[in-house]
Order: sequence, then structure tokens, then C-alpha cells
Amino acid sequence: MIGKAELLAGIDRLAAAMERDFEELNQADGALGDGDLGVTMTRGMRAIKEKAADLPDDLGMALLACAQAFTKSSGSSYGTLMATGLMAIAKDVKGKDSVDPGETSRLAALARDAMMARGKAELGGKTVLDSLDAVAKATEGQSDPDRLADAAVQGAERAMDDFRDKPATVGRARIFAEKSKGMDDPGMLAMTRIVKALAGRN
Amino acid sequence: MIGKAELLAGIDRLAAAMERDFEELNQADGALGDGDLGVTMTRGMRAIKEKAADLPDDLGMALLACAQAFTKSSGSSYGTLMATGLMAIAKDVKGKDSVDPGETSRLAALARDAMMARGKAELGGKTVLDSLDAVAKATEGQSDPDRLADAAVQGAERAMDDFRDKPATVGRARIFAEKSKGMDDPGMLAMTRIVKALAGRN
Amino acid sequence: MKKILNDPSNYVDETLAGLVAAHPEYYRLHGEDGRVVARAKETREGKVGIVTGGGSGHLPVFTGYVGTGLLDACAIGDVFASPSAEQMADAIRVADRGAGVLRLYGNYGGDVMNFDMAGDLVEFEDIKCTTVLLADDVASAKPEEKEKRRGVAGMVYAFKIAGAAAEAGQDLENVTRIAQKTADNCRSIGAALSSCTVPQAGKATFHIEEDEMEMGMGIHGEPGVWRDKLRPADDIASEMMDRLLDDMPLSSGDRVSVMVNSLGATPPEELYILYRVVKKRLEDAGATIVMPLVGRYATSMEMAGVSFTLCKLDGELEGLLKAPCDCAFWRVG
Amino acid sequence: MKKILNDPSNYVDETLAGLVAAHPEYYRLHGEDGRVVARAKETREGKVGIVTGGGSGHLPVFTGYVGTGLLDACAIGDVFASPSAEQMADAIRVADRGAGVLRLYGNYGGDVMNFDMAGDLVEFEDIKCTTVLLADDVASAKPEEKEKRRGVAGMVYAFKIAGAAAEAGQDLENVTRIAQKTADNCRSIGAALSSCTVPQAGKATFHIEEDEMEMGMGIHGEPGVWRDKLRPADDIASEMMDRLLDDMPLSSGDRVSVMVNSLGATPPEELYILYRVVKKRLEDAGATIVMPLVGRYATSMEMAGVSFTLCKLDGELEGLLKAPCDCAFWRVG
Ligand SMILES: Nc1ncnc2c1ncn2[C@@H]1O[C@H](COP(=O)(O)OP(=O)(O)O)[C@@H](O)[C@H]1O
Ligand SMILES: Nc1ncnc2c1ncn2[C@@H]1O[C@H](COP(=O)(O)OP(=O)(O)O)[C@@H](O)[C@H]1O
Ligand SMILES: [Mg+2]
Ligand SMILES: [Mg+2]
Ligand SMILES: [Mg+2]
Ligand SMILES: [Mg+2]
Repeated sequence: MIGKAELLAGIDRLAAAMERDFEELNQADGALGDGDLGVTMTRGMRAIKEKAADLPDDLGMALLACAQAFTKSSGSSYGTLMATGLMAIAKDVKGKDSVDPGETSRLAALARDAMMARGKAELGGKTVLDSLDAVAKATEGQSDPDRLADAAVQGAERAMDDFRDKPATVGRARIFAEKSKGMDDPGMLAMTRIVKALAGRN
Repeated sequence: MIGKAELLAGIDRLAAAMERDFEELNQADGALGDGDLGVTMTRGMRAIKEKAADLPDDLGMALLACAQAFTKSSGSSYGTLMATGLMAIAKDVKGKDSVDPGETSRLAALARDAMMARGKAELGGKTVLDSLDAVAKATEGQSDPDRLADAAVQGAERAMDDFRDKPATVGRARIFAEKSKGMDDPGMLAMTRIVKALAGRN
Repeated sequence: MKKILNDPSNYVDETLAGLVAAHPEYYRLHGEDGRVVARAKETREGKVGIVTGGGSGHLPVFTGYVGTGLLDACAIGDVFASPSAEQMADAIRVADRGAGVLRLYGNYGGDVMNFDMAGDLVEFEDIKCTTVLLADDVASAKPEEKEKRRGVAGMVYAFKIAGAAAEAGQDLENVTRIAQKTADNCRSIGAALSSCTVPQAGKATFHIEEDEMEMGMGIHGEPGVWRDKLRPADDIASEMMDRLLDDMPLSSGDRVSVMVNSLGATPPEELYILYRVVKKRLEDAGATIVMPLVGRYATSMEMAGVSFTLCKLDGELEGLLKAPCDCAFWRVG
Repeated sequence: MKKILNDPSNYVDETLAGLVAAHPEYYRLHGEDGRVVARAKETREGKVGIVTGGGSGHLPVFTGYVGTGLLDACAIGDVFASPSAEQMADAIRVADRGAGVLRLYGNYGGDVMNFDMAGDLVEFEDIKCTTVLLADDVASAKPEEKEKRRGVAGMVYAFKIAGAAAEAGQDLENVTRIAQKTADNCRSIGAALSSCTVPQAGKATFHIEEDEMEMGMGIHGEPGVWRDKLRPADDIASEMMDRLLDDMPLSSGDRVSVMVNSLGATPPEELYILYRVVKKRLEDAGATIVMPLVGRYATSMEMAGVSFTLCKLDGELEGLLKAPCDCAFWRVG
């Protein structure tokens, strides 16, 4: 079962990973956009870490608090999408102190759908949505924590491979559609790093 | 005696001279100032010529009308000074249909003094005031039209020679005081051309 | 970088500090990080709130239009960047007087996501929100894709007209309907002559030659419809009017307000030169001009250029446009 | 030349045509060549008239401040050039309601000669005239030669305060005394970051590097006190305040209005950044700030830069400063 202890440990790993990837994510975003994705993720995770000690046991309320901390830290697209995904999961698990790992696929899909609605974008557009979609599909039917972790990481990495040579269709990078072919979408790269950190597969 | 016929003939000669000297005066002014002195004189004399047919016989009223036509045509320093000088003479000869050529020196001095008061400048500053001062002095005691004309022209030319190597002290040219040494003051040059035209000594 | 500033990362916070110091009778800072500006005077319970938000660098838009008969609160992002959803939620909370809040702002991706998110946040607190987006820039998408257009100076008309409706005590549904009608009846186009510098970037947002202009450029330097040699004022005005009137034809008897707006550096002298043509074109179309606005209403800091906005009026909108309003940058009545 | 214009020689006449077309409720053209702007509304017989005049390119100065509680008429020259004496005489004639006319303008050679000349012209018509010159720019001459200083934004305070006195029915002697007291109590200083282009000249009035500024520069680009690298906003504001307060020390209990004015391109964002320091310096001196003015009040077309003006008030001046006024660019009350 995933409870508050697992959540806190995940936050620690993720925050550390984002400090480590700060420059790399900024650079990936800077190649096609405004170069602030590392800033967004680092600031967001720092904000969440500050709240960690005060998080309630109710996993839903805890994730809502995380989402709010994230939105407070920046107005960037990615930050808002992340918070949107978190809130969708928060709503679903509200009232529970723990969730079964087997729920991962369903919750990833929930986040994906909320973020689609928020960003008014489609799947297949070479965005973070495609990463989440791949994770949701790869983890379907998985409940063993170890296998689940491997499947999630593989899903995220496969999505990057599949989309690398396609053109960007969303956000600032769309203007550079041709140039973007062959380059990873920064939001997909960030999601891969997030999944790896949460899965403990760095 | 100088009456309306002489005034009209003088206006004609002066207007023609100013059309001729348009570029030269602009250039002289442009070397140190804003290059509009030819514009000022040409526009001013055109405005006076337009009024010429309607000028009254009273020389004072006729000169007042000329002064007003001149001020209407531009707001430049030189135009305002010219009109000021004309108005001073106009006040003096008001009510007369003609004046004795022997009055020339006194009237030039009157104009000079009015222009000093208007422009708040002193003699010796390398301006049109020094030209008028020289003309007033050179024509003192002269009443023979021919000798008067020669004396006036010589006075204006001598003033230019005397002041050429001094620095400008007034108006925009003052900023370029050093550069102005060796150059004629545009206002003195214009006054020399005016005197020559009125004197019929082109 | 020809800007007067200290540490570029303090540009927005120092601007806001000066704004409230200079105009304490109009503006007050709110929110955890002081990025919400609300009216200095309390508004009465039961009044519909109107909030806006967006990036800084467009004064008087957005913050400046907080005031009586106008906005209730504004969430303020960094220069040309969206405020956070949490800041927007704070603005909504401050504006709420129990009658719901209209979110009225320009159509930019980040702002839309964040305002939607802010709505989700305050929904937990039972604040009812509606949304009207300005998408008035005709240069940014064809009429078939109207809803994709950027929001520019038309915002000012929407703030004024919806603000008057809320001040008059209309309910959320009506204020929203009126704001939407205003947005539907606004068309704008801009032309830029020079770029501007985002403080934290430290260099001009785009490059444009000394003798060039760009027709249809957006207020952050988004691409326009053509870039070419600078043309005479009357030609520029004519083309801008052509493009507006093509998109929203006017006919005899129509009543319309028009804004001739400087993007910042362009002086009023030049706006008046343009206004001659604007007026003639509208009168030639048979329209009557109501309350023309000539000045700096929606800017991009020190960018040189202009925008024109038409706002077609019916009786309801005209009455509200002419109703009193008061803020540090604009007064009517 | 980043300007929006047609034939440069029509810049001023087209500006005026647009101005009266946009604001027919405020302004009307007079004079043989349309270079006099007067109030659209008739003023009552027996009211003291106030006229000003000067070169174009400084909107709202001079023309813009024609209005209720402000000026009666303005004579308008070409960009940065004096109007003619005849145009000024026309302005005086239009402003005269039988109680005499105050000529209130900035200390520039050509303007002074022409306004004096205009006085001589209208003297023939029995219009009584007085003169008050603004000479508020502390950077343009040492205190010992105060009377040689240029007139800059202090003019706006003089227009406002003398305008209120005339509107209140005070006689020529009193209006003149009050205007002179205002002029005596105004101190200004400007700092420029970029040049501007006189339309007929077609190129920038002066050159300044991308990273330079000039402290003390005049509104036509007249030389200042130093030119150097651009400094941080707070340093610029501090030095400007030092120079003003050196020239006119303030002490505890003094009441003062302050104007933080953009020369044109500098956006309000940056004025507010400066205002933080201005406010602190005045409060540190023990002075109370009355009606601070932050915005574009006296400009040089598209020049980037700012000016600060202090106007020290006594009870009489403060009451008049706060009295109502109304023109297209400024409203009080
Ligand atoms: N509307 C959208 N829908 C889905 N994903 C989006 C959307 N907009 C941006 N993204 C994702 O976010 C990433 C960029 O985020 P960010 O740098 O925060 O954008 P910005 O700086 O433009 O606000 C993109 O690589 C993409 O994966
Ligand atoms: N205050 C003054 N007193 C006397 N002469 C003056 C004065 N100012 C200017 N002048 C004369 O006028 C000439 C310049 O006139 P003008 O070109 O009309 O000046 P501006 O273009 O600066 O108004 C100078 O060469 C000088 O002879
Ligand atoms: Mg980015
Ligand atoms: Mg960003
Ligand atoms: Mg000249
Ligand atoms: Mg001149």
C-alpha cells in the first residue's frame, strides 16, 4: 500500500532529482521555448517540501496541499498542468489514508485526462500528455511495486523515443515545429525524470 | 525725401535680394544654428510684398503693417527682432507721409535700441545689433542720398570685418563660441544684404 | 537596455510598491506575495466581482483599471508572464462579495490554464465564477478561427462596460452576458515600430530595422501579417481600418467607439495624426463615433507603435460605456 | 526615423486637426493659420485670461492644458520652435474677457521675444498683459543665475494653480502674483536615456549610446550636467532628489507636491519604481507629500527619460492645486 510515509519518501526523491536536473531541463526548454522548465520544477518541489511536515494523513487532502503549493510557486504552463494532474488524483483518493499500487494506471490516466481538459490539447501532440498516456498504458494490470516501477519508467522512456522525431504542436515550441524534430519535448523529458525519481530508478 | 514710392521700391529690391540669398543665409545660419535664416527673411519679405498694394500713405502706419506681416510669417529670433526694429521706427514717423534721408542715422539707432531691449543683448556681442550700430554711426550727419547709401553699406561691411574673428555670444551659436571665430554671424550677414538692397548697391 | 530599473528581478514588485505608494486612494496590495491589486475602497456586499490578470508591462492594463466602475482585483505576473493560479485565486477571493466573480482577461494559453485552475481552487470555497475571454486581435487568426485570437486592447472596453454593469448592481449572469457581448463586438489591430525589453531578459524581445514596421504585431512581439518599410501615417491608418472593417463591417446608423492607442513610446501627437483618418473612415462608413479614446490605454512598456480598437455599441453597451468610472489612469463622468 | 507621420511639414497642423476632432468638447482652433487652441466652452466676461505658448512636441504641454481651471488659450509653434508673435497676440485676443491676460510660459529666448512683441501688438488694442516665466530647471544654471534657467515641467503646476485662481474670479494682479509664487516654488531636473526626432529634421536631435544616460538634460536635448553609463533606478532618483533638495531645501512640516514625469517613452512601470525613492526622500526630509503626480505631463515626443518637479506649497497654493480642473489630459476634483 502507498501511504503517507511512501508519499513523503517520494517527495524527497523527486525534489532531489529536480535540483539535480535544473540546468538540463532549462536547457531542453530553452532550445525551443523560454528555458524556464528547470525553474518551474525546482521551485515547485521546494514549495512542496516546505509543506511536507504539515501534510495530513488523508492522501487526497495531502495531494491537494501539494498541488496548491505547486501552483503558488509559478504561473508556467507545466506547473499548472502538474498541479491539475495532482488535483485530479487528490479528488479521487480523498478520504483514504492509503491506495493500492494497482491503482497507478487508473490514476495516471485520470491525471492525463484532467490535464488534457485544462490545456485543451490532444494526445499525439508530443507533450507531457503522451508521457502520461504511455505510463498509464504500461502500468495497466500491474500491482507488484517493483514491476510497476520498471513498467512506468519503460513507458515514459518509450514515449520519448516514439515522439522524438515528430514535430512539436503545442505551446511556444510549435513555432519551431521543424527545428523540434529530433529533439525531446522538454515536458516529456521532465515527466520521465519525475517517473524515474518516484519509482526509485535513478 | 523718402515717401511711399521709395518705400515700395525698397520693398521690391529687398524682396528680390532675399529670394536670391535664400540658400546662402540658410547655410550661414546652419553652420552654427538651425539653418532657417534664409527661410525667415524670404517668408517675411513675401508677406510684406503681399501687403504692399494696400499700404497706407502714413509712413508710420505703413511700417507697422510691414512689421505685423513679418511677425506673422515666423517665430524665429531674427524675424521678431526685425519686426521690433520696424515698429520702433513706425512709432517715430507715425503721422508723416515722408521723412528726410538725414533722419536715417537716428532711425537706425532707434531700431537698434528697441532690438537691444527686446533681445536683452548688449552691443559688441557679434549680432545684428552691431551691424545696426555701425550703420547708425556711419550715416551720422549724412543726408545726400548717394553718399548716405555708400556710408550705410560701408558701415555694415566694416562691422562684419571687425567682428568676424570674435566668438558668438548670443543665441544658438553661443554653444559653438570657439568654432564661430572666423565665421560671419548670420544675422550680421543678413543685415549687410538688407542694407545693400535698400541702398540699391547690389 | 534603455530602461530605468534596479535588479531586473524586482521590476514588478518595485513597480507595484510605487503604484500603491503614489495612489493609496485607489489601490491596495493583497495576497501572500503582494501580487494582487484590489480597490482601496471596500465594495458593498452583493456586488458582482470582476477580476483580471496577466503579465506585467502593459500599464494601465491590467492593474491600472482596478477602480470604481471598473475591476475589483487583478493578479499580476512577471513581465509578459502569467500570474500563478494561486495568485489568481487570491484575486478572486478578494473580489468576491457573495455574488460571484467574473474572470475577464485576454486569450493567452498560460493565463487561461491558470484562471481555470484558480476557478477549481475557489470552487472548494463556494465562490461562483464565470469567464469571458477577450480575443479581439484580428491579425492573430482568420475569422474561421476567431476563438484562437489573442486578447489585446479590446480588454479596456470590456473592463469599462462590464465594470459599469457590476457597479450598477446587475447579477453575475448579466454581467457575464454583457462582458461577452462587448468582447464579441471588439476588433483590434496593432502595428509596431520598435521592440521593447523584458527586464529579466535584458535585451530587446525582437529586432526590427530603423526604417521598418510590422503590421499586425502582438503586444509581446508575436508575429504580425507583414513586415516592411515604414509607411506614411495615413497609409498605416487606412490599412488598419481596412482590416478592422473587413472583419466587422459597419453600416449606416451604427454606433461605435474607437480607441487609438499608443503601445508606449509613440507620442500623442502621432495618435492624433492617425485619428484624422480613423474618424474619416468611420464617418464614410456611415457610423457615429461615440467617446473616442486617444492615448495610452494598453501598452508594451517602451514599444513604439499603435493599435486601433473598434467597439460596436448597442443601447445597453453605450450607456454602460458612458457611465462613471474612476481609477488612477482613467476617469469618465 | 521611428515616427508615424505624413509630410513632416504638416506634423503640427495634422496633430492639431486630430486633437480637435477627438476632443471637440475641450478644444477649438483659432487664428488665421489655426495655430491657436482655445477652450471649446466660452468663459465668462470679466475672467482673467491665461495664455501660454511654445514649440510643439511636448503634449500634454502646452496645448493640452487648455481647459476649465487651467489655460484659456495657447499659441502653437512648430516642433521645438517658438510660435510667431502674431500667433501669440491672437491667443491673447481670444483669451481676453476684459480683465487682462497673464502670459505664463517657459523661459526660452525666442518665446520671450515673441511674447513681449505680442504684448506690444495687443497694447494697441488696450488689452492689459502681465508675464510670469517658468525657470524651474535647476540643471540649466546655478542658483546665482536662477533667472537664466529653462522652463520645464514646473509649468504644469503653474498652469494648474494660476488657472484655479483665475477660474475663482481673482483679478489680474492676484493671478499674476500667485503664478509667480508658484514659479518661485518649483524646481525640476530631467535625465534622458534616448533622443527624439524633430519631424522636419528627420534625424535624432542628439546621439547617445545604448548604455548611456545624461543627467540634467533639457527637454529639447540641451546639455545637462553629466553623461555616463546608465545607473540603477534608485541611484538616478537619489541624485535627482539631491540636486532638487540642494536647490530648495525642505524642512519638517513643509508641504510639497511632486511630479515624476516621463519624457515620453519611459513607461509608468519605471516611474513607479522611481517614485518609491522620491517618496522616501521627501518623507525623510520631514515634508508631507500632497497630490503626487506620476505620469506623462510634459514630454519630448518619444524621448526616453524622466523629470522630477517639486512644488512647495503654502495654504493658498495647496487649495488652488486641489481645486477642480478639466482638460482632455488631466482632471482634478
Ligand atoms: N496546452 C498544453 N497541453 C499539454 N502539454 C503542454 C501544454 N502546454 C505546454 N505543455 C507541456 O509543457 C511543456 C512546456 O512547459 P513550460 O516551459 O512551463 O511552458 P511555458 O514556459 O511556455 O509556460 C511542453 O514541453 C509540453 O510538454
Ligand atoms: N537676443 C538677440 N539679440 C540680438 N541679436 C540676436 C539675438 N538672438 C539672435 N540674434 C541674431 O539673430 C541671428 C539668428 O537668428 P535666427 O536664425 O532667427 O535664430 P533662431 O533660429 O535661433 O531663432 C543671430 O545671428 C544674431 O545676429
Ligand atoms: Mg517554458
Ligand atoms: Mg514560461
Ligand atoms: Mg536660425
Ligand atoms: Mg529658428
